[in-house]
Amino acid sequence: MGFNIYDFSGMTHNMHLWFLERMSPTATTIVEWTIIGVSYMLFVALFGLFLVYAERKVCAAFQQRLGPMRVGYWGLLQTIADFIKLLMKELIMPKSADKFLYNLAPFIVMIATFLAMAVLPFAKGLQTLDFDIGIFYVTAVSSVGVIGILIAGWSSNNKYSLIGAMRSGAQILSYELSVSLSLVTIIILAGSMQLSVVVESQRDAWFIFKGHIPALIAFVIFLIAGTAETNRGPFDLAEAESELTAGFHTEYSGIKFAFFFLAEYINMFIVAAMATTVFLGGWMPLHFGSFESFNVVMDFIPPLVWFFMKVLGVIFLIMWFKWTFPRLRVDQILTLEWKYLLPINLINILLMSLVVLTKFHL
Amino acid sequence: MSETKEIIITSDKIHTDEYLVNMGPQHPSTHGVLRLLVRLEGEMVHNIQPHVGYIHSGIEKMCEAISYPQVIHLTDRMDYLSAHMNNEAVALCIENALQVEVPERVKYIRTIMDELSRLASHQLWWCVMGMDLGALTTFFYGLRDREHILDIFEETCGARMTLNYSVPGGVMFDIHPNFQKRVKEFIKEFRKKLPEYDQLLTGNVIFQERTNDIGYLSLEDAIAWGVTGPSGRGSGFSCDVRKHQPYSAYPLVQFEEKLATKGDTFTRYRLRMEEMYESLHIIEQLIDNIPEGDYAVKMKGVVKLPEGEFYQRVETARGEFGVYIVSDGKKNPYRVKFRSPGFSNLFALNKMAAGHKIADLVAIMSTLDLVIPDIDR
Amino acid sequence: MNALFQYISTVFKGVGTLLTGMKITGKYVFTPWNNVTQQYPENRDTLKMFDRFRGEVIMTHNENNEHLCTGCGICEINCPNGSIEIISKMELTEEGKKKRAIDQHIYHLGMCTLCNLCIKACPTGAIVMGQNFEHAVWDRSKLTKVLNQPGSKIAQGVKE
Amino acid sequence: MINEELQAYLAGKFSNAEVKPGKQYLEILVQAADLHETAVQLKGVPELSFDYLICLTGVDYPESMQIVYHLESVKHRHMVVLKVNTADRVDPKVDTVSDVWQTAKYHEREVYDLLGVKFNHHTDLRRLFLDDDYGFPLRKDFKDEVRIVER
Repeated sequence: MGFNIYDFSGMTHNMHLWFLERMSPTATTIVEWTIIGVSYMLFVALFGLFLVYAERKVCAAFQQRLGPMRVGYWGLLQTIADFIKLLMKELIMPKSADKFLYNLAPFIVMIATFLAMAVLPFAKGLQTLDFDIGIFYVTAVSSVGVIGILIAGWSSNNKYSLIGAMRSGAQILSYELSVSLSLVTIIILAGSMQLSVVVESQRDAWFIFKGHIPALIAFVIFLIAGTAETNRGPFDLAEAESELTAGFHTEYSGIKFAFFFLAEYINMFIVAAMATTVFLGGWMPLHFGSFESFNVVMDFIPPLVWFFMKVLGVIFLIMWFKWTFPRLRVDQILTLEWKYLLPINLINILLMSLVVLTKFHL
Repeated sequence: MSETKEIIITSDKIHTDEYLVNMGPQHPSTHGVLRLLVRLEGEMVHNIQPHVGYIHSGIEKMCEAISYPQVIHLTDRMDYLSAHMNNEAVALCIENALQVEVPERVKYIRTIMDELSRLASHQLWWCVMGMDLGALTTFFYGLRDREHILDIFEETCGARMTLNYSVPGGVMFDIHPNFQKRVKEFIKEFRKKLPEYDQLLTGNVIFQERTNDIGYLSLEDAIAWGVTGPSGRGSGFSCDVRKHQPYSAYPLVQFEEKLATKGDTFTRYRLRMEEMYESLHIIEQLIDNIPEGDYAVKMKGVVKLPEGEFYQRVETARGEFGVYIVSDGKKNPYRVKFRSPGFSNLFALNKMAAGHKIADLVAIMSTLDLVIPDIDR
Repeated sequence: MNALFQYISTVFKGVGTLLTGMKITGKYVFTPWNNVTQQYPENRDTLKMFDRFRGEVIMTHNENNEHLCTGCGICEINCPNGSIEIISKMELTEEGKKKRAIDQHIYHLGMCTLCNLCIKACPTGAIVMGQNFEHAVWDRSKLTKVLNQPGSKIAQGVKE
Repeated sequence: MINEELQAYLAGKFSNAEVKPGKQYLEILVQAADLHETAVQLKGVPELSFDYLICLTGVDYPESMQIVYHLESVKHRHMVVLKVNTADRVDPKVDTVSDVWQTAKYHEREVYDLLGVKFNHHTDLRRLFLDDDYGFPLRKDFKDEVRIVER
């Protein structure tokens, strides 16, 4: 099996052949599914833990603090300790909760997260599903999570939870529109919804540079709407700690709470990954037209590193939003969407179409 | 869920039943053990009924059993953020009753301490206000700067919050030799930090949207409900005791009573911010001119007030604080009543927040700057 | 047209204020050496409280195990919470006269509000405020302390 | 109006009341029956316009309960202390002034809670801080063996 950090397609192909040589095609498929499933689960668990740690450290840095320092070197094991604590915690259920839905909700949220992860291209050839309609698929499944949140809020029989869930429903349904429209802007430019094609067509320049101002505007809108869709500050109305104590997950404890918590962070990763893939060239290295020597140096950095560097950059930006801005009110959140983001988005699409029609882009 | 079950659809609008939510006694934005029984329709607040008394500690009853100098240390525990103003109110009341004239130095020290407490209190209010609106970083910036004031307190008074610094006839200790230097350093640094506060929160478009045009309190209502302090002055109620019945060194300094007429949440916020500048200005006038002299007059071992009733008003960070002492000539007070600003301010909340959303209720409540032990006593 | 212009300027102004806020937080996140956190148990050796810090009431003893307390009980009267109890005894002085002296100066730290009134009232300066602030104990009874050390006696020349 | 003028004016206005200068502020002692009318006049008459009720409290004297109102006029900046003695000490009753000054509503609830003074016509006279079966702690004859330690 040839291992190439610049192109994983050869490796995965060889692996497939290796399995086929030794077992029936059905068994091969099952084994491959298992490997993929386990690696996704591992990735979600580990990257989720890392993101929680990163959030706490970044937040501490914003607030001139040090953050967790006690468990492990510089608090590196803090989130693992937290996770163990959450695992061992008693699962409390309100007496009059709707038991089936109450238990179902965390899984729906988690499943939605996994579904969206399936199409993300981590590097060349390192992509589970490469649909023709990849972008469309992501926007479709990422809003499944809201069903989980609504169920959680309704079934826990708590007024705070219900208010939080309703807020979250209104918010995510609205912002879904902006996310899709800002992606449409780029689809016009790319001419395809297949994520691998979108990434490939940014080989010479990322779309954010290629598409001039319309792409930049679309990027900003995508960031705002994406933050809103992950229920993070300043759009964390569904949790709104100072108003609704904890919003939709008020009544959840232990591992069920951890599911919501983890899903929030992985959703943030998905938004950042989508922003990276669509606007920032995915795993493509940074290239500047004619600086050949610079481009060669950039090419030397593996795509996986590029991808995660960009993703973490975007995540840092999203964290920066959260730790700077006050929370919006529920009517203002809808005002922002319907009166500002949506019209700007529509005009932006028009602009982008003009750019593409006149072949003004690079 | 039973309260929300019934939905009546009429021809012109969907009407849902009201439901009750208990905000508190353990709720992040009530800052202590205050319970608000909120009547909601969806997100809209229809009625708020405050339930207090969860930490009623009977300070007024305790005061009847202890001597006058001992009363002062209990006032620390009421409004712990303006502890020095509370101490001073009792000390002034006793001095008035005994016709004791305190040295000039004491007046200066007390006034500087008052304003430092006010600054510390407003800093904490600012950071908590940001936190209530969801901007958690403000909380740490405010506390970071407040730490310097608390250090100054600790160096001179020996405690950070429960100062117990004013005693009848003066102050407990003379100021620390470093006091003036440290206060001046603090002012210099804080003058740089205050504009940052404005950039981070005041100017922020989300913050403006969240606070502008909500929680109106008219002048008439402010007076009728006895809403004092910056909350009352935001409605145009000129209620600064420092101006109207000056005490300590306030007659000697130049300062403005900040007044505004709009009476909404942002106005109250802005007034508190301006008051911080004003406090810095007052301290700057006094800090270099503290006269030499005694830090306390010699009082008798057992302080006995003449028979009668005495009332002293001071301006704390939250509004007008009053001490009403009834003396029967013995060494213990016959009756002590503390008029706390938070108590009156809290009950105007229904007037201000009814008809707004839950998020607004939180914002309005944090501009009232409630301290629960101050309400419950 | 005017409305459109206003709309655009609102958007730009709004984004401008948001960027100003991000500039402030950004300034601090990229200067981590200005952090204000103190790591408490680690910095125990360098942590010094202010001289006047009121941590607990202690009685000073000199090298001969002598203190200045006459057992007059003024601190007990001045304490608002009843956290001081004076148990005195009668001692024979060298001249053969009976004299009141301190047997046990009992101090209930759990009831003390650290208001400094006892120290202010003490006529001989026998008790002072200590700077220790780590008062946590496993058993409440450990908070009741006897301030005069066993076998200690009053220093020469201290009068009531 | 300065204090002497105000005293003369008040004495003329409220013939049934006893107006005298106290240690700090002017004091008016009214009959319990006249209280509400006096309150309305104090707030309503333009020369007085005592519109700001600073403090409302009660004192338990051996013969009667006394309710004390500290009033200030925002317009004229003069202060007066209004006092009223209840007829009965054990079961005291006074008219409410919460319709004159709204803030009195809760101050009266506090006085009712701690001293047991009942305010007639009060719309919502419930205990504010304490349990319903707790006594009235600020009364001088209040005893609580468990919570209060006598020294």
